[in-house]
Amino acid sequence: MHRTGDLYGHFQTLEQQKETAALGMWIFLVTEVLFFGGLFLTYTINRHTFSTAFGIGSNTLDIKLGAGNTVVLIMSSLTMAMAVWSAQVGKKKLVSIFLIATLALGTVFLGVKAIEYKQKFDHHLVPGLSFDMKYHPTHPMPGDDLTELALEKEEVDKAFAQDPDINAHGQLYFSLYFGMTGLHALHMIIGAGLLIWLIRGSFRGRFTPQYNTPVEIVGLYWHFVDIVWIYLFPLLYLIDRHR
Amino acid sequence: MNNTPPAPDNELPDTHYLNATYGSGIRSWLLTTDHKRIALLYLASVTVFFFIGGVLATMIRIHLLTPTGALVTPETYNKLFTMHGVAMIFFFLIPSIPAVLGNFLIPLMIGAKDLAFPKVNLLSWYIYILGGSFVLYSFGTGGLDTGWTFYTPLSSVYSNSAVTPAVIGIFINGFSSILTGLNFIVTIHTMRAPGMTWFRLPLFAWAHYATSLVMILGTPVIAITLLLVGLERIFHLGFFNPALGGDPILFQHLFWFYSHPAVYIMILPAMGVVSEIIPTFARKPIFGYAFIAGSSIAIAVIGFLVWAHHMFVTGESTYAALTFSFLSYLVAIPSAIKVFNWTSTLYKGSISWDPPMIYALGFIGLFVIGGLTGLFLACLGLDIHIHDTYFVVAHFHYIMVGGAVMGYVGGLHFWWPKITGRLYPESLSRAAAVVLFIGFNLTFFPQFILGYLGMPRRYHTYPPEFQVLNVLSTAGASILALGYLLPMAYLTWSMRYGKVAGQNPWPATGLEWKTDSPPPTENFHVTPEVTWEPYDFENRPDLGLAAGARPLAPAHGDD
Amino acid sequence: MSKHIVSPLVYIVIFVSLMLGTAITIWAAFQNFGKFNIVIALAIATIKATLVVLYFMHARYSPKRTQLVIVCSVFWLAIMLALTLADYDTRPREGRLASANTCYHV
Amino acid sequence: MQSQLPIYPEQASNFAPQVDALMLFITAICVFFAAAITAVIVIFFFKFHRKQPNDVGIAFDGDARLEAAWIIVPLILAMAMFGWGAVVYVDYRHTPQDTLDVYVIAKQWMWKAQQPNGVKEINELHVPVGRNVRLVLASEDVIHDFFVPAFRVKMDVVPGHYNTMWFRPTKPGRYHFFCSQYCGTNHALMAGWVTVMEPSDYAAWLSGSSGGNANPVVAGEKLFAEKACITCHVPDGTGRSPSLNGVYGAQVLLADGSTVTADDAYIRESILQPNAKIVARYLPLMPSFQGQLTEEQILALIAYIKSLQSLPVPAKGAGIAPPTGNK
Repeated sequence: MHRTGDLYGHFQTLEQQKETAALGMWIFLVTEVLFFGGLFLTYTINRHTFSTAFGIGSNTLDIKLGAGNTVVLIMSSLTMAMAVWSAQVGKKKLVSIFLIATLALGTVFLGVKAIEYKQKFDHHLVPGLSFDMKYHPTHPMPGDDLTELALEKEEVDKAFAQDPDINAHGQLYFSLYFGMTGLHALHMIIGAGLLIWLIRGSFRGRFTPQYNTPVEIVGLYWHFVDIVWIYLFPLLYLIDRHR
Repeated sequence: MNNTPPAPDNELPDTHYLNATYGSGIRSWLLTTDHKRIALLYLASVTVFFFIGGVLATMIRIHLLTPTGALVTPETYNKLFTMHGVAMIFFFLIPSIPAVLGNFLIPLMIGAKDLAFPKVNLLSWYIYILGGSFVLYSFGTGGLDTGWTFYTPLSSVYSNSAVTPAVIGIFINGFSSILTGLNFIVTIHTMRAPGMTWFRLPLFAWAHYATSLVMILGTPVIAITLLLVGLERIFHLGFFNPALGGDPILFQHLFWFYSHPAVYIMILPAMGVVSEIIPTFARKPIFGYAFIAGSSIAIAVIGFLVWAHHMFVTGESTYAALTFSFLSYLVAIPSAIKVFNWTSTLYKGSISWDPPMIYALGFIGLFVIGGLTGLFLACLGLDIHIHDTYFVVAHFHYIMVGGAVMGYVGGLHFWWPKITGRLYPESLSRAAAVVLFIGFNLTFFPQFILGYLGMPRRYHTYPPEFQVLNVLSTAGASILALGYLLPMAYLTWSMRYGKVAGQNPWPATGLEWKTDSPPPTENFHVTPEVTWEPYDFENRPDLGLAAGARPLAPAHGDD
Repeated sequence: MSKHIVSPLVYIVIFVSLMLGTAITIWAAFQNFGKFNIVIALAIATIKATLVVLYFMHARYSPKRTQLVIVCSVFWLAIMLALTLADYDTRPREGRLASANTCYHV
Repeated sequence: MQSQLPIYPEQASNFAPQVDALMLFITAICVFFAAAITAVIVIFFFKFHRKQPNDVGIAFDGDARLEAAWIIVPLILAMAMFGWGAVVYVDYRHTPQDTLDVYVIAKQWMWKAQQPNGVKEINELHVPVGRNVRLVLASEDVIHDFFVPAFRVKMDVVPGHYNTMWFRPTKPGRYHFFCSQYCGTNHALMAGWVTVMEPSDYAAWLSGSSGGNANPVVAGEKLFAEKACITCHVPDGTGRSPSLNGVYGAQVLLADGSTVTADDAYIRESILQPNAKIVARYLPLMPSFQGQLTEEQILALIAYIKSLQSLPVPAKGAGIAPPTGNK
């Protein structure tokens, strides 16, 4: 395609090009909604059936890390929105700063996620052959809260007495946990890649009040990823905290 | 109006999208962002899959000649019909009209230089190729024997065939479909030429808009569902495996949420093709433009509300079954609207017997049977008996092959002069259309009776009382095969030896006919401006027809 | 797309509301509201998501077309969830081996 | 090969005439429309054939009344089809009370049927003519489907679910049944014969072939003792768990205040997931028997519990809802 300045050859005006790009991103997000929707439906049906196993699984997640990550991600949405604003009002330096902040917060989120995954590995809670919900309560790790662990053991033992397949059903919870958060994290990683591309552009002063479409549509994507997390957090971490 | 002088009648324009120099040789095809070249890339690749699917179908029909099935083992037979279904549905029917004709024509029809996202368009072809490679890898290494429906837990636990690469391939291919749909919707919204209002859009574009809605809203669900099946196989998870607490019925809900609307991905574009051909060869405005356009959207929307009619005998709740049956009947209405409007358009037309018209009328005949037999299957009391029998097989082949493929081949005939700049042998192609129609009916009509008699589908062997009808069906299939091979042969021949077509050989009213054949890379030498209503032959002196047989009447009271 | 530029002040207000919503969600999760726990959690999440869409994503200031796109996505998601759950919820007896009415909390 | 070419299968159940009438009704409407449209197209095709190469057709406006007509008329016909179909369907789903229950278990690639008295058959099913027969369908592996064309009945056999179907054979004879949900390699071989017999023949057949087959009620009673069910489920209602006398088919009051009918699926669930539904005033003490019982053993237990149906219900210690309660 020929390109004149910021305008690609098959468009008539910059305005048309901008509208097109934004509409394209919105429609892409619609497909994302349905994509995650299939997972949410699977989650709903299974949680409905196996609420005990899902409750126990949920309680093994670290609520502090989850809540902290929620705050981090919402903050990154704020900085992303501010980056768009900076581009719109022509503060080129601020654009770079806010984009870098967004990237940093996104990286923190992924780092925390990695720590949580590592924990699940150590606790034998990753679906697979070594999956065992009874493992962690009987094998305390350094730094574990032992009263909390005793409570978990009691809960697991009780559930196991009633449902010998609790490991299979708990595995369903963790399959969905890893599936949903993993897919979300994949979206974050793609988003981080897009941010790096934007940051390079912003260093070159590419984004102006006239031309800031890339910042805006990557912003849309980033906010969407935030929304997914807004649902994932209560659905995965807060199923049964009021025991 | 087009400002360039038309090329002389007996030669192609000097430069067009096929010979334009942007790069050299194969690179100029593999790295092209020109929607017309991408359409041809798709044409070549879907033809490969059509050929694979066709060979498999032939083997199935030969095998079923005798009750005991002499040709292949049960395992092989199961692989044959599974691979036939996967190749035909996911890699031929779904991309066929949208990705080939839609890709080529939508920018031309709305007066744009290209689709909104040309690079995304190329990307979607590469995704298709990648997905297709996975599926071919699966075919080549152990095959696939789950049925194209991938019902769990058969697919996720019990099947020993190469299910994992196949579901990954279909998962990947889903994104090709999504990106194509996205591109079309955005293009139709933002790239229309001056004067091209929504109600001046060709019905082909309306149909593709509706198709794209289904693509972007349904495809993500099948993608995630098959991804879960793949994960289930690889990591032994239990989403849909009852032994591990999962629910196979949930899989069916998710699967049909896409796969029922997917039928509309196949048939809506074919309806769009027919809506173009009928007015062109009856030389008059289409009857009830707004109703045809609206019914496309209605089909796309209501089509999403009917999926569980595939599950009437799974133990679905009675209330859900009643709801889904009721909604299934509603989706019949927009299809009826289209058929009645097409038929009315013929009234007092000036009907030519050009090949595309034969295909289009054949489409109506087959689609009517396919659509009406849908009423049998939507009927709760009747579906219990005919569900999963050859009645269903016949029904969906009438829709998908009689409808979608007939539309696709008809569309190819209609726009072939635009795509290649050349005409094909007329009488031969007219004969091919008739052969196709007869062969098709012979192949699939007996299967309705087989189904009502109780022959279940996917049987490698059957009780002897079903043999007569199976033999008839196989005999028809050999005629049908001829009906497909003929066009393949003469269309290929015409690319080099066909008569030069000129800008507008039929003539037709659409914008795509107001540029060179084949069109230049940028589609139009000057951005066109639309000042006429769709399918209006009377106020178009540029078409060189006998104008104004009677005082001009507004073509559409409703726009 | 929109010529409208949202002021940073609005962003800050939204951010604070989102933080507040998160806090309420966590608080509510530790209270026993019976079957309303999930309802409350989803209601707050939906409010938060709506705020993000309307302000961070500028949907409030976007053309009607964009708003229609958003409504469509929610509508289709609702179709998928509602019609599937309608089947599950109206089965006379859910044939599955377990059911939602566990007495786990008794 | 048959000498003549039939177009519908034999009518051998109560549903067959209903379904065939429905088929005829819809076929008549569809043939009418298909023929009419085809005829009109063919007539127009020849009548309005282009005379001169540059002729133009005569344009005319769309007609809202015409459009309305061909929306409303098909809609009415479609609703008639829907309504009639729904009536037949409700009949399919509404199992009568007085059924002869046969358990059918599907596995790759065979059918096992078990008569009420324990006679087992493989890929065969014997039923008496004129009796309402209910099949309880269970699968051991993948989804199968039990289909008898002559009866016009079909139901999926889904692992993890119990599906039931019913019919009343009306004509003695031997009829094909098929597996009609694709289930793997030998799907097409998973077929057999239903034999419909005169009631006296059926009775003779049952007694003649019962040798060697354990009666499921007896087997269930034995299991009930072996698995120590009886230590809690004391018949006189003094145990830690409710008495099971008369529970089958009755309304059970649950801890959450709701009631549930004690049918096969409920009993199955109570064995495998005891705490899914706790009977009012009882504690969730029962261990799960998931993985410890085969499908056949579960069916035997259900048969045994069913045999307790007629025994006196103790005044205290049963889970049955009071008869005054909401049904």
